[in-house]
Amino acid sequence: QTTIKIASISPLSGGQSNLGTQIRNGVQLAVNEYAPLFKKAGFNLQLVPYDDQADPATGTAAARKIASDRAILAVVGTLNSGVAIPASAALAPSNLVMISPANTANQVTDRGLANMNRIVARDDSQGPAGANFIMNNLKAKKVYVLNDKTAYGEGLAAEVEKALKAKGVTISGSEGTEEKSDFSSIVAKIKLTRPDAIYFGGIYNQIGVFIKQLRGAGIDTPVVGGDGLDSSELPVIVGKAGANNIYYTTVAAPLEALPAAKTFATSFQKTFNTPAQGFGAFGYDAAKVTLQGILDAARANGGKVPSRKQVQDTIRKGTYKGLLSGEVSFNSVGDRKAATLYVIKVKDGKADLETSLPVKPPKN
Amino acid sequence: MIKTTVHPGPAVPGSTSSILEVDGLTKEFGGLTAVNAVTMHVPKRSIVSVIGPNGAGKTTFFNMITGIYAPTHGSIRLDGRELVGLRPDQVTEAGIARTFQNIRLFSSMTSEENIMVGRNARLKSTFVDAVLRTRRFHESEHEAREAARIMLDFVGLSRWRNEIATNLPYGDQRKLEIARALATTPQLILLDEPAAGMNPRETEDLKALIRRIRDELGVTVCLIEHDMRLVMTLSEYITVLDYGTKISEGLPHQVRNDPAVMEAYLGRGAAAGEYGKEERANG
Amino acid sequence: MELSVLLPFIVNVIVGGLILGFVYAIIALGYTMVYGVLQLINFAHSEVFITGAVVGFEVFRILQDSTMNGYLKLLIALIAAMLVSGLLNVLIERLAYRPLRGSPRLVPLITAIGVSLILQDTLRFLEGLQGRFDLTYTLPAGFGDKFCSTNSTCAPVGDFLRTIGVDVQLKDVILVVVSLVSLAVLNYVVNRTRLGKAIRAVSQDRVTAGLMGIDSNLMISATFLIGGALGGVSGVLFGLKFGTVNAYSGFDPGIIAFTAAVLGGIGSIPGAVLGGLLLGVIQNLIGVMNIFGNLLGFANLSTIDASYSKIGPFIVLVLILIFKPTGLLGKSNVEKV
Amino acid sequence: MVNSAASSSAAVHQPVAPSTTGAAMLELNDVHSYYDHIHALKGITLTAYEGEIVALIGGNGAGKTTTLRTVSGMMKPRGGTLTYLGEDIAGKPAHQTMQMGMSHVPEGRRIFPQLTVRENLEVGAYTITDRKLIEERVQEGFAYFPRLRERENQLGGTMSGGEQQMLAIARALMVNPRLLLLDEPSMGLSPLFVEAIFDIIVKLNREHNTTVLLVEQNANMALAIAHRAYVLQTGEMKLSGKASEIAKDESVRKAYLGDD
Amino acid sequence: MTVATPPQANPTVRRPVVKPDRTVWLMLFFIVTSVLLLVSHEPDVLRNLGPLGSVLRNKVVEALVVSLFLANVLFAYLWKAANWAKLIVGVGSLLFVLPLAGQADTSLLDLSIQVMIFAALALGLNIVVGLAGLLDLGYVAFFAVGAYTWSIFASPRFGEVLKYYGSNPGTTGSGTLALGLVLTAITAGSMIYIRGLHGRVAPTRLSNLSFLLAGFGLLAGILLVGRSILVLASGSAAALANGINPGFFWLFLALSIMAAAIVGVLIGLPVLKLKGDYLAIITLGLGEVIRVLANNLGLYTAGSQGITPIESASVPWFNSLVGALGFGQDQYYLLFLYVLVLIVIAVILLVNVRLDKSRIGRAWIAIRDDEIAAQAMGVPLMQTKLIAFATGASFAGVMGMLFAAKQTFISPESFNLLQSITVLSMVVLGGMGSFSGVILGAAVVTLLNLRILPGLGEASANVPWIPQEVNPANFNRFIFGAILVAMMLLRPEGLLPNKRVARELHHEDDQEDESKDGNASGLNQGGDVYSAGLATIKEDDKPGGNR
Ligand SMILES: Nc1ncnc2c1ncn2[C@@H]1O[C@H](COP(=O)(O)OP(=O)(O)OP(=O)(O)O)[C@@H](O)[C@H]1O
Ligand SMILES: Nc1ncnc2c1ncn2[C@@H]1O[C@H](COP(=O)(O)OP(=O)(O)OP(=O)(O)O)[C@@H](O)[C@H]1O
Ligand SMILES: CC(C)C[C@H](N)C(=O)O
Ligand SMILES: [Mg+2]
Ligand SMILES: [Mg+2]
Repeated sequence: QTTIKIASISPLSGGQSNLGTQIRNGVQLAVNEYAPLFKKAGFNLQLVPYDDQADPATGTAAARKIASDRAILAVVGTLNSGVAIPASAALAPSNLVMISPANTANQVTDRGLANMNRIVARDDSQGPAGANFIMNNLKAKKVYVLNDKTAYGEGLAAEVEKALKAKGVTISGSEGTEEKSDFSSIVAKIKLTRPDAIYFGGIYNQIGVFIKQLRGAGIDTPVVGGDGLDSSELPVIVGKAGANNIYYTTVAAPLEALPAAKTFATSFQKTFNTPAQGFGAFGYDAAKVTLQGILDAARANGGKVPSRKQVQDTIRKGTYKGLLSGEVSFNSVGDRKAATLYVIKVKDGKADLETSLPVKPPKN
Repeated sequence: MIKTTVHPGPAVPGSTSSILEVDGLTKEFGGLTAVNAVTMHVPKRSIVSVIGPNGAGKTTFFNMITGIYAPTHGSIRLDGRELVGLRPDQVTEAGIARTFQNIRLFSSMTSEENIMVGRNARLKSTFVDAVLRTRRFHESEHEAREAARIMLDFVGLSRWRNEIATNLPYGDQRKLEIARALATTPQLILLDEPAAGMNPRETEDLKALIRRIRDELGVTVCLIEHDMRLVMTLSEYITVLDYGTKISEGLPHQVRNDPAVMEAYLGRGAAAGEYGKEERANG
Repeated sequence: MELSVLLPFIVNVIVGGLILGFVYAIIALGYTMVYGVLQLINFAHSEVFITGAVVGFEVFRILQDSTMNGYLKLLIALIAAMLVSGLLNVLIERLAYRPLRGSPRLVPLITAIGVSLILQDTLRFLEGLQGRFDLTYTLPAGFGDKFCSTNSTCAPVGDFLRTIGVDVQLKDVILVVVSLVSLAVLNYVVNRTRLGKAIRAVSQDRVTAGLMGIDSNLMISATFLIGGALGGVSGVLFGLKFGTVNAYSGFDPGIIAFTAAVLGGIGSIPGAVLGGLLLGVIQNLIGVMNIFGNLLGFANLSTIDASYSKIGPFIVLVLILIFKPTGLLGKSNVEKV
Repeated sequence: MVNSAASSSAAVHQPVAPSTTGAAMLELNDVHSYYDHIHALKGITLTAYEGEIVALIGGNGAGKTTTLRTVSGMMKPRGGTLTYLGEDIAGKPAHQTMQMGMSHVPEGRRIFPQLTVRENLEVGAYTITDRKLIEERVQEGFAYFPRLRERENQLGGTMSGGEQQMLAIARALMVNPRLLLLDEPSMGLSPLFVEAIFDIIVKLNREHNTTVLLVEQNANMALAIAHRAYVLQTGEMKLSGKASEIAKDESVRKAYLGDD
Repeated sequence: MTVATPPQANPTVRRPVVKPDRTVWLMLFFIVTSVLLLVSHEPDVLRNLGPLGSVLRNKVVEALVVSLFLANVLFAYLWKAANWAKLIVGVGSLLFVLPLAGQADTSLLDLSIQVMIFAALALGLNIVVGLAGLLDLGYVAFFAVGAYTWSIFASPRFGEVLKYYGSNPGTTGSGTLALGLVLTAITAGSMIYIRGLHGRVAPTRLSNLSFLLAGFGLLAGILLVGRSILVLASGSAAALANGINPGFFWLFLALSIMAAAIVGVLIGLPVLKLKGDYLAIITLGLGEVIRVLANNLGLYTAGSQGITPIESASVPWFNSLVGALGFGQDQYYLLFLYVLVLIVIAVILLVNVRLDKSRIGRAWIAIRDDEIAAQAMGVPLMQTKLIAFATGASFAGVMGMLFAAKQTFISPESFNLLQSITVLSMVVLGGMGSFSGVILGAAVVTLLNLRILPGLGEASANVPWIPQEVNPANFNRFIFGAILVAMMLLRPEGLLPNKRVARELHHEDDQEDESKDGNASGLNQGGDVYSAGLATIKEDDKPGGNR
């Protein structure tokens, strides 16, 4: 029995470890699920998780290390686009495929690397989707745009702002903040400028605190965000009372909507003793794509261990169905060909599907 | 501020050129005037003393001369050059070196290294020289080491050369401080209570050392001391401060017999002769 | 823009800054106390105070369904947090700092960083075991409400604040009151009592304090206990105010709070408070600089947005320290030359 | 070696000869102390009886300061026995020995620089809880050194060298010690105050029966007021005896008193 | 009655410790670890080794092998051995075995570069903290400056910048250039003149003011010149779409050093007057300021998006050489950087050693021990501190540039406070003030973070009885923190302590446990490794002279 390994790169310690652990756990779940299949094919399947601490340099070092372990055939990662970009570059020379469960920044695939793929939407489709929703559904004329000053949040917010401006919507404010606790000055500014809607590119644990303080100051303006808000923790942080009028775009349908997701959520909870969140589901999906790709490549290789190049090419070409987020196939640069963006509405602390719209990457 | 100049003019009769001329020097700390319009001229190659009761402002006076405190008023000239406004290191470069009332040696350095730092200001080598190890660098290093050797010899501490400075016995630390100060090749050296913590026998040695500093090195010496035996036998001229003001100055016997000084400083029986020695032991 | 809109805006920004400032102030005191006695930047303090926040969270969670008076719950949370944080701080000192007495000061500084990292992961692990990561305070009913907004029996103060449009919530008032009380108590202890004088003596010269009959280890432990207890208080207040904490959320406010302590003059209690308040207000003012830029038509000012509020404190610190090298109220070290 | 414990002929300043028949207050027997690897005390044996002034003299680095530090518990001896009031105090930390009625004026004064003059004195009275008594003692200190009263609220660190010395002495007297350890109390003091200090020592000794262990470079004066004296040299006890006899000793005069 | 002769204290005799000759051991160790390293990175060989192979494959074992191999260099330095042996081991391991192993496992090259980058940072910070006693918690700022200096020019960013200036020329033109040049010349000239004047006569308020004014003028002049050059060059924006010619790499090696040194001086000027922890917190803040600026000046730095791809120099003969040696094309640039970094760190080490034993090195230690005494001995405080700051900064600057070239991507996240703290921990862990110590500290911490901890996580990931929640991979911070604490408790003086600091450690203001071990080490006051956080002199008694 030959051992085949896949690796995950995500922040397992440090401030973003909550999300990073979700990814790792999602991948682990998929690996557990696929291990029997691999066994049948004559392989011993293992996961090696790496911690990038959300730091590009650490991530790159991990990637180089992964590249040197020839038993590793594919990588699932990362959480942060800022890490994905250099890490995928470090993996590229050894044709080691990387499937991202979370990175939405345009640059991730815009560089045209053969090994970099993602199952999430790009910011330049997520941004306009958010913008369209703000204009068409919320009918906002004046929007306040915020971001968290990370590669992801700022990139997404910039896309939203671009799309809004193009349609003649007034941007009453646009700024970034790394603050995680005190938003009183921003809330005051919002109170002063009275926008019709607020867009915040960032992650739920920051935005949640912001919304809580916003609602506490008596402002009920709708808040819109991207996939960073896709977490069951969001309403908990905001608090039942204020968890209204929040919308976000995401590529995964709400877990409750899918029967498969229900099973996933229960087994996730059972295995790891924490509830599954959006990124857990993405990690799971990305790993499934990866593992299915490896199996396919092995089959094509006559049941022998495929080369990394074979895995890389197979995955780029393949089509994967029945995932939590629907069907996955990649275009020439590794963007998901057709994804559905769901707009989720949080009302009274409950996330419900508001609308859904199909999105396509710029290239095909 | 009223300038009360008590005895202006050349200090020691006969000597004309002063190396240090302090005029109307004043220092205020908040409401306290620690030094009050003090004027003092130090003749070249002399040994002079500043004495006075505790808290009279002697150390503060030294601190102003060496640039550690900025004077509130007054001027300080070394060989005609104004020093007020210069940083301490510039004052040292100009030619004044000092020791401290509370010994301040570099605690992680050996005796030799301490002295080499003292030599620093006179060395010519630069950063670039050090990196490139030019000839100038080697010359400088040699000069510094040589200076350390000579100075250690001069004060008689050669055996402590490689010992950490702060491990030396107290009295030797004082001597090391003097050696370090001398390594800057000063024109004038200020000694703040050099004999403190020394027994009479060691004080005698110190006295000889101070004389040699003047005679062999040609350095003018100005010292603060409470040991009257030392002061009276060593100094050629004495300035007395009390509450920041100069209350007397002159030759040792003049000062010793000045009633103001006796009242403020020396206390009863001081005028009788040598201070403090026999009167008690023989009792 | 009309004054009637602008005025409450400015007032809110400043009031928000002041409230934030009280949080900083009381965190800063934890740093200042320890700094004063060991000349150590206790990097672990940010975790000590987050531990307080965690304890507070757990108390509120356990008492969630009890019908107990909300203020009583708060009191229990405060006391529990003070105890746990205080003892934790003492423990840290015993295990990680005391064996290093006499080492160069950077050595305990590095252990402090090490302890800080250890505590971060430990807290995360402990909460992770229960499936939690971000801890969200569920406050007793009424705590988070706007200052007498629903109740018709409003205090005149509440009416007044409401008419001028100031967003002060009950919890903000509680925060300020608790901070003030802790500050007063601390100030009294340090400056007026025998214990305080002994602590100050130990902080200046441990050997000589021993010669006065003072057990310096005991005093250092006492200092860590007090500092930790203050950390506990600040943790609960932090959770109360911002609602959510996690194992890592102490780091940033910790740094700002230490900056506040430095700004006020390390070792000075009123200084820490002044520094905290000042930094809180400045942070908020810088956060709204772009609004003023827009209003006044200064394009350059408009680019200074909220992302700069994080570094505002440091720039202010540089400016102030250039003119007052020992902080606003710091006593200079008077070393006799 | 002269090792007479009895003291019959008194120096000028000591009208009453202390009883040496009583128990020794402080006893050092073959005490060894080290700084790291520096062997600073090489077997010191010394006794102080209640009500005695004992002078320790010796050159620079002889180990006088080290002896006092060892007694007060600032450092722990590595060998020998150390008894105070019949109790073994070797290795007891300073704060405990101080609570047993000792007081130590350390070398280098060691004023608390950031405490005011008054606070320095109050901290000196840490072991006393009676506020009235503390205030009394503070006033007593002010009476000894009027300069301190003038500067009651000045920070200790800004005082002049001599002023700090006065403060250090006044601080040590706050507890009215049974055993007073004085390390060069006259250092940095002007002649007037040197006399004052010696007067105070004698007065304490006479009126409060305070035992004094006195280290002085000003050996003439120290020997003049002491009952007995020990001569230290490079960590060893070279000589001991009645102060007046030591003062007359030729070799001592030559080595320490500066007679040529 | 024995007569006392004047005491003759003897300096403590230091018996020279006779080290056994370990040439044989060294060579043996070298051969064994080299073989282990090479074997453990050859999967084909491993497969044939059976159980031994699987042991070697274990990630923890692998990390240990790498560490042991790197220890070669350490032993070559520490042990007494024949010089030829030391040379063989040093050169052999760094120039032959390691690259050879890197051929099979590129991550080894990456790791070694990272180790050396951190070693250089640690050496730089060591000057600032260890020698001059200035606690700098924002050291990574200089690293960032070096990184960005190269990245902006050697990436598509440069084209963007030019494009921007091309479309927003404002009133800038060649006239502006002339004006800027004249302003620069005049102000620089007057600054030099005033400085010269200050050497001779005491500075007055007026002269200080004019110096400051000239300084601002100079800044404005430089800005004008820079701006006009950018505008004038904007025509070639398209041609420079991928950044400048990589041939400029060598020029920028010097420029990054200068840029970092200048920033060091600029940051140092206002803050170096402060003492101890005041300085610490301000440098911490200024480090953050630089990071936030990088995050906000999107035009130049691409903000949070980061700059990519960043060019690296390409040296054809080197490439063909290593190509001939069998290295893969993708390994060329890493190998090139490896050799370059090796050379740079050798130079840095040399500079360090030379400075330490020089006038300036003594001045640094003197101000660390006692600022006032140092000043009274003629050491100019500000200047000496600024040199320390600038020297330390320049090391970080050059390594920042090489880091950027290695990563091909940089973003502000890489320059956060934690990095500064990590470098500081390397310095303290290794032994403040000791060059070999801080290099060892850097190696240990980097190996820990990049090899050993991940290795632990990996090795335990598939061990059935270790649940995922307690997988060491989740506890990187915890373990790192615990190791920091443990090492500090066990060896507070550092792994390879500087003799000077070790000596001092025993004369610290340690007022504590000496009563326990019979050792009054704490009785000397002062001499802390960095100056106390308290100003020495009351503000209203500023030292004479103006700085
Ligand atoms: N920084 C300061 N702030 C306030 N007062 C000060 C300061 N420095 C010195 N003084 C006061 O100024 C006076 C003069 O002090 P100075 O140290 O010059 O005295 P001195 O003559 O050297 O005395 P001594 O012989 O005791 O050393 C003293 O009363 C002292 O308390
Ligand atoms: N803190 C210390 N560290 C290391 N060695 C010390 C220390 N203090 C004193 N010594 C050494 O111990 C020996 C005894 O010193 P001690 O200070 O007891 O002498 P002393 O008799 O008080 O001298 P002095 O008259 O100079 O005060 C000397 O050799 C001295 O160098
Ligand atoms: C939501 C984030 C955690 C991840 C984000 N989509 C990124 O690309 O970085
Ligand atoms: Mg004085
Ligand atoms: Mg002594």
